[in-house]
Amino acid sequence: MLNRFMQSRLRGLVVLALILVIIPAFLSNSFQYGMVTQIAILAATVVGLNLLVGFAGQISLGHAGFFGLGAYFTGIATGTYGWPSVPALLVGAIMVGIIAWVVGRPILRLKGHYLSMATLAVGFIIAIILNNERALTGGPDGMPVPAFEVFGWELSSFGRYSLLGLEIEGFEAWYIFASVILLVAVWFALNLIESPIGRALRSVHGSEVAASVVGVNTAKYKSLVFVISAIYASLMGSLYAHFLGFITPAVASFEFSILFITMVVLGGMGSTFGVILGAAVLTLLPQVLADFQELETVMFGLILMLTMIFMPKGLLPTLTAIVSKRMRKKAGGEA
Amino acid sequence: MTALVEVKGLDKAFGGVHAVEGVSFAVEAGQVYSVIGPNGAGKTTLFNLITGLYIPTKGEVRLNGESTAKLEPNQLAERGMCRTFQQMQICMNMTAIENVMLGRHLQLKSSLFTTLFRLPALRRDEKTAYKRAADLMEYVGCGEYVGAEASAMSYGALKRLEIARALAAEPKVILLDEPAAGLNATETAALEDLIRKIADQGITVMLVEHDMKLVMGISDRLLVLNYGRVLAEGTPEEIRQNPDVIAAYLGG
Amino acid sequence: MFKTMMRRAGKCAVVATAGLMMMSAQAAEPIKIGSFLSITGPASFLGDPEVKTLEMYVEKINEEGGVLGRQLELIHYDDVGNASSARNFASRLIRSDNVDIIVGGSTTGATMAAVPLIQQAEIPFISLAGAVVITTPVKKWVFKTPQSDRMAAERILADMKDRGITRIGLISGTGGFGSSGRTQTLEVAEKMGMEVVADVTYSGSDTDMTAQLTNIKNTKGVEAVLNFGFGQGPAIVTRNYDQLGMELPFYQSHGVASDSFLELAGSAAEGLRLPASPLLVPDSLPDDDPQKEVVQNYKAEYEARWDSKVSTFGAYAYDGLMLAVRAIEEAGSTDPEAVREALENIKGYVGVTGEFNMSPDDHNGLDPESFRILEVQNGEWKLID
Amino acid sequence: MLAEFLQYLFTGITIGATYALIALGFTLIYNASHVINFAQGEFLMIGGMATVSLTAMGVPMIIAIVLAIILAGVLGIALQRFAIAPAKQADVVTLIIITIGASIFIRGIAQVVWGKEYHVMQNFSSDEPIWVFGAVLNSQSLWVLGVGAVVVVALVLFFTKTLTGKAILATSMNKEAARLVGVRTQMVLMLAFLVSALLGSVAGIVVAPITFTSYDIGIILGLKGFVAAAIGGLGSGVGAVVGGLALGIVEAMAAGYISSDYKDAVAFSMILLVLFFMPRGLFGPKVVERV
Repeated sequence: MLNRFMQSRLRGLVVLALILVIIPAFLSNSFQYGMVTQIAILAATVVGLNLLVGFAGQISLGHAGFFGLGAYFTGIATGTYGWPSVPALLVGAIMVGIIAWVVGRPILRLKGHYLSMATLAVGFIIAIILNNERALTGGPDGMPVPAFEVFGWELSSFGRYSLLGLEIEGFEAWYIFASVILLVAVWFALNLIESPIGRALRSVHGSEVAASVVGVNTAKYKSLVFVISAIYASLMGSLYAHFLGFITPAVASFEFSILFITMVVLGGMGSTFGVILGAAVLTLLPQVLADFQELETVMFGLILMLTMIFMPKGLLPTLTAIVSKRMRKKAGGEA
Repeated sequence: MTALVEVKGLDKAFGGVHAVEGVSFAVEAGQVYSVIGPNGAGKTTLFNLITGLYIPTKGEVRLNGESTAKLEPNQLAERGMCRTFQQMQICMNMTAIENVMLGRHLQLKSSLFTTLFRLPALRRDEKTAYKRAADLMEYVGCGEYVGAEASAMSYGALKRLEIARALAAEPKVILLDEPAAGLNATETAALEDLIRKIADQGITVMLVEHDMKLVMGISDRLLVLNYGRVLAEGTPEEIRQNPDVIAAYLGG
Repeated sequence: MFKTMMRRAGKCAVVATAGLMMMSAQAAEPIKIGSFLSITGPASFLGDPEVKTLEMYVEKINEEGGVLGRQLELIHYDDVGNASSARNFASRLIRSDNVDIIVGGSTTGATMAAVPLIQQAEIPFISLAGAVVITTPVKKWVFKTPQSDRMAAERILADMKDRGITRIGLISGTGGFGSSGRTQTLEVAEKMGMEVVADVTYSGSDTDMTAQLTNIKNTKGVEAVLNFGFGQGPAIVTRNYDQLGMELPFYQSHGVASDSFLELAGSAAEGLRLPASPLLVPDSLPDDDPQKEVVQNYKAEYEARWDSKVSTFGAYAYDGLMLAVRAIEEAGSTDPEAVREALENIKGYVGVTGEFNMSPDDHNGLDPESFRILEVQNGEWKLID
Repeated sequence: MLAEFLQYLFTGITIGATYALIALGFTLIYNASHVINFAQGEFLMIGGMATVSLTAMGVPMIIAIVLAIILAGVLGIALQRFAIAPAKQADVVTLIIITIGASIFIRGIAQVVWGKEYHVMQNFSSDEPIWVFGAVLNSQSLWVLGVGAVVVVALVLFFTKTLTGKAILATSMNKEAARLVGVRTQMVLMLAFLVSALLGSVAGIVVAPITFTSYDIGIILGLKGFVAAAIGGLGSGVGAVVGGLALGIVEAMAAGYISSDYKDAVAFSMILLVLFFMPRGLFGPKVVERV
């Protein structure tokens, strides 16, 4: 039984890897590569956020704050102070982790909408600081971020590289890089969920009292998952900054926080692969709706509303439920 | 020898209303100790105080001689106290067996690093925990749900699952809050056997229960609460003959 | 059904272009002009007139036979004022739509986010955003039509100096425009030996700036107040200024240079000054002013077509489009390098915003004098200088 | 000194009264359905925009206002009927996302119908400001405060004196019990959305002469309303009013005395501080968790 469970766990990861391998067959230019690369980065972010929201049941309406801090730390460290990318990324993540821990301790005592409110406030404060500290962040007009580099080797969307004897374009290299990052992010998340720590996290969502009476230090685990998801956000924010090459305080904005939480809820709370779908849908939707011109906003709102009304559990869980129901019916019919 | 659980002058007021007032008693290790009383007598409040979910207004609880005043519920669990709830607390977002494995939380020490990379040590521990949880589910009598989601289980089975979860924590003392509520006669009989089995293992059992037959049958000692105060305390025999209890139960 | 209708409405502009193409029976490929603008969102008052201007003049040029005998095709996207979207749409224009030139970027953030991509792709780009960083230092492929905020600051402070004012109270928006304008004002003030004695800000969504203005009011020695910002904020500032009974000379930036500002601010705007393109006062221009005709025509055409007031921002798009057309005509092809060369060497193009004289060191091509100082008198703009 | 302080206070109270009205809308819906309605700000926008566009079409101001309020009310009922009711089984966060979707949708429609420009609405009475101890008060501020007070009194009467009001209260306390005693809870929910929409639109109309109005004014004001409701304690009417006023005053004081750059940050820090000491806001119901 356990073995079968483990297999199904890894099966998802394999399917995701296959999809990531197949996707380039449908891409014809660097714009499309750019879009899927961003989807991968944002998906990895919400995989982290989902640990907090979907599994531990703690709502954050301020997660873009951590994403933005990561992005700006990288931008400032590599751009202004000439740090190499990897140390910047890691130091940024550690700093954000510490900040998340410090603010997380008091606010995670709050429940439900009050927690939403507090996270929203934290996100807002971060965004306001990034917007106002012009000397450091370039203010509302944003700042450029150098290309990602490791040991003097630069990963730029515009470069050309040879990988295992194959000539590849920079945007393809970024896609591969982001895909690997996403797979690692998912693998970590899956490992975390199916573990004693993961059970403790989920029990905080399921029943906080039950968790505490069997010895789970719920406060500690809430802090832990808050910090982990903030670190996910920070790391991905750093990569996002490197990939885009230019960031504005919008990456830390309330709108972006809402976008993240919407990705989680739309894709399916508590479904690691669901939230990836959510990230993909919400990143592509504006591109698809661009043809509707001024009706774009109306369409976006309508789609969001209708999806959530008719699929309250999110896209992937609802779809899998339908498919498995069909399959059961079929199997039943044959038997 | 000090008592395993010792309650001294416990008092809990909610906005001026005393739910529990001046309650003192002691539970020796290995006993089956029951708390009875009419609805609203403060039984569940008493359990919530003992397990650290409520902070007492006055008085204290000692576990193995140590004051629990500053301890959180999870720290009490570390010291061997575990419980079930009148209004069941099952994690419906998990499978049945994961709920029981959750009870193994304190026995499973794994670092974040081991977890993220799912190192062999963790896999080994998980396998053992899984087996132990499956055994426990068998033990409490809901073995058929090992592969099921918690949300797919019947009410009676969930009550047993909660006991299995508490047992998984390997407690010294287990507090059961109305385990028989909502069960039919056969299920209650099975529950009685289960409680006996648990007690026979040397685990101290504290019980809040309405089913007098059950309580009188298995308890070593009883505490009777009425309007938050102790009405009587003693062996089943003593309680049965206590005039105050008779008055409260029959005359009330 | 509903969906198809939506799509139809959305594609309207494209279909119109296609129809015109067929009528003129052009066999040649159209020249693709790409644009990403903040059509909705907080900067929509920039993107909205800009897209309207682009649409109507692309149509007009096509009716008149197009450019180099080819029709123009406008492909535009709405970046909602978000820099990341701007970058993505710029990428889409370059890589998917294969446009020949880009005229767009309503805000500085959107422009700057797209710049690395554009520089790399080597596509001529005419930005419609104001900040001085866009063309200073000069970037090979990047041009812009609005005067920089630095010029605005210089023009305003010079006018103050003429009136003998040296100590100013500054109130600016925290958005990109106000924030950059604030920095420029502080720098220019120092250079001109003036002093900013009060320096307060408000955020774009604020609904009352009385507190900030009270702060300025109570600062000793303030001789004039300057508000750098755009959107509805400056209109609220103007009204609050009036309510507080502040009598000091009051300046706004070119960020509010439109008739709709007068509508919002009402009588409170009386007496305030700002630098603007002559678009707001076409008829007060002397007849020998070369801009007079261009400005009058643009205003008349825009207002007839859209039934709404012209704004300075639409004019940026007008000049951007016309510069692009002129460069393509001079280059004789849409070869990017040739068009870029031609753009860089445009001299004496008289636009709505001013007279453009591009050079390899100046990808804006305007001088501060292209800003006229206007004053609100009796609810109307009056040309002062 | 005093003049300065009074000036900040007036500013704060005026905007705070608006926040309070929006917060009351949040509270009403929250009480009846435990939904945080992120589309609350759109009612405000509808109120202002509809009034402005109707007056522009030549409809007399007073009729325009009534029509605008009716429009918002219809929208409130539609929101409950078509977006909230069908999703009653959904998770809290899901409901939040639904209301966010609804707000984007409404805003999108408003943008298509009314355009993107800001619009002015005339002051209800004179444009002449009023001077009090050297501080100036916009005459419209008195309208905001007055209407706010009338609305609060009306709400209090509604909930304590009318059967419908009592039914809403009963439903908020215990839905099942209310149903048992014959309250049509579905009806009550619709009513809560209706009243909340009316409140929002009234706020949008009285404040429009001060703030101007446009299709997207609801975003930030709605958010501030939510913040105010949370400070006061979700579900508490007194809390909503106090929270709104407190938020407005803190913003104005921070802008005046501390830093206009960081005035919003100061306000948000205040929220964190309040929640740190009072996890259920200033007047939130003290709930003992039942286990």
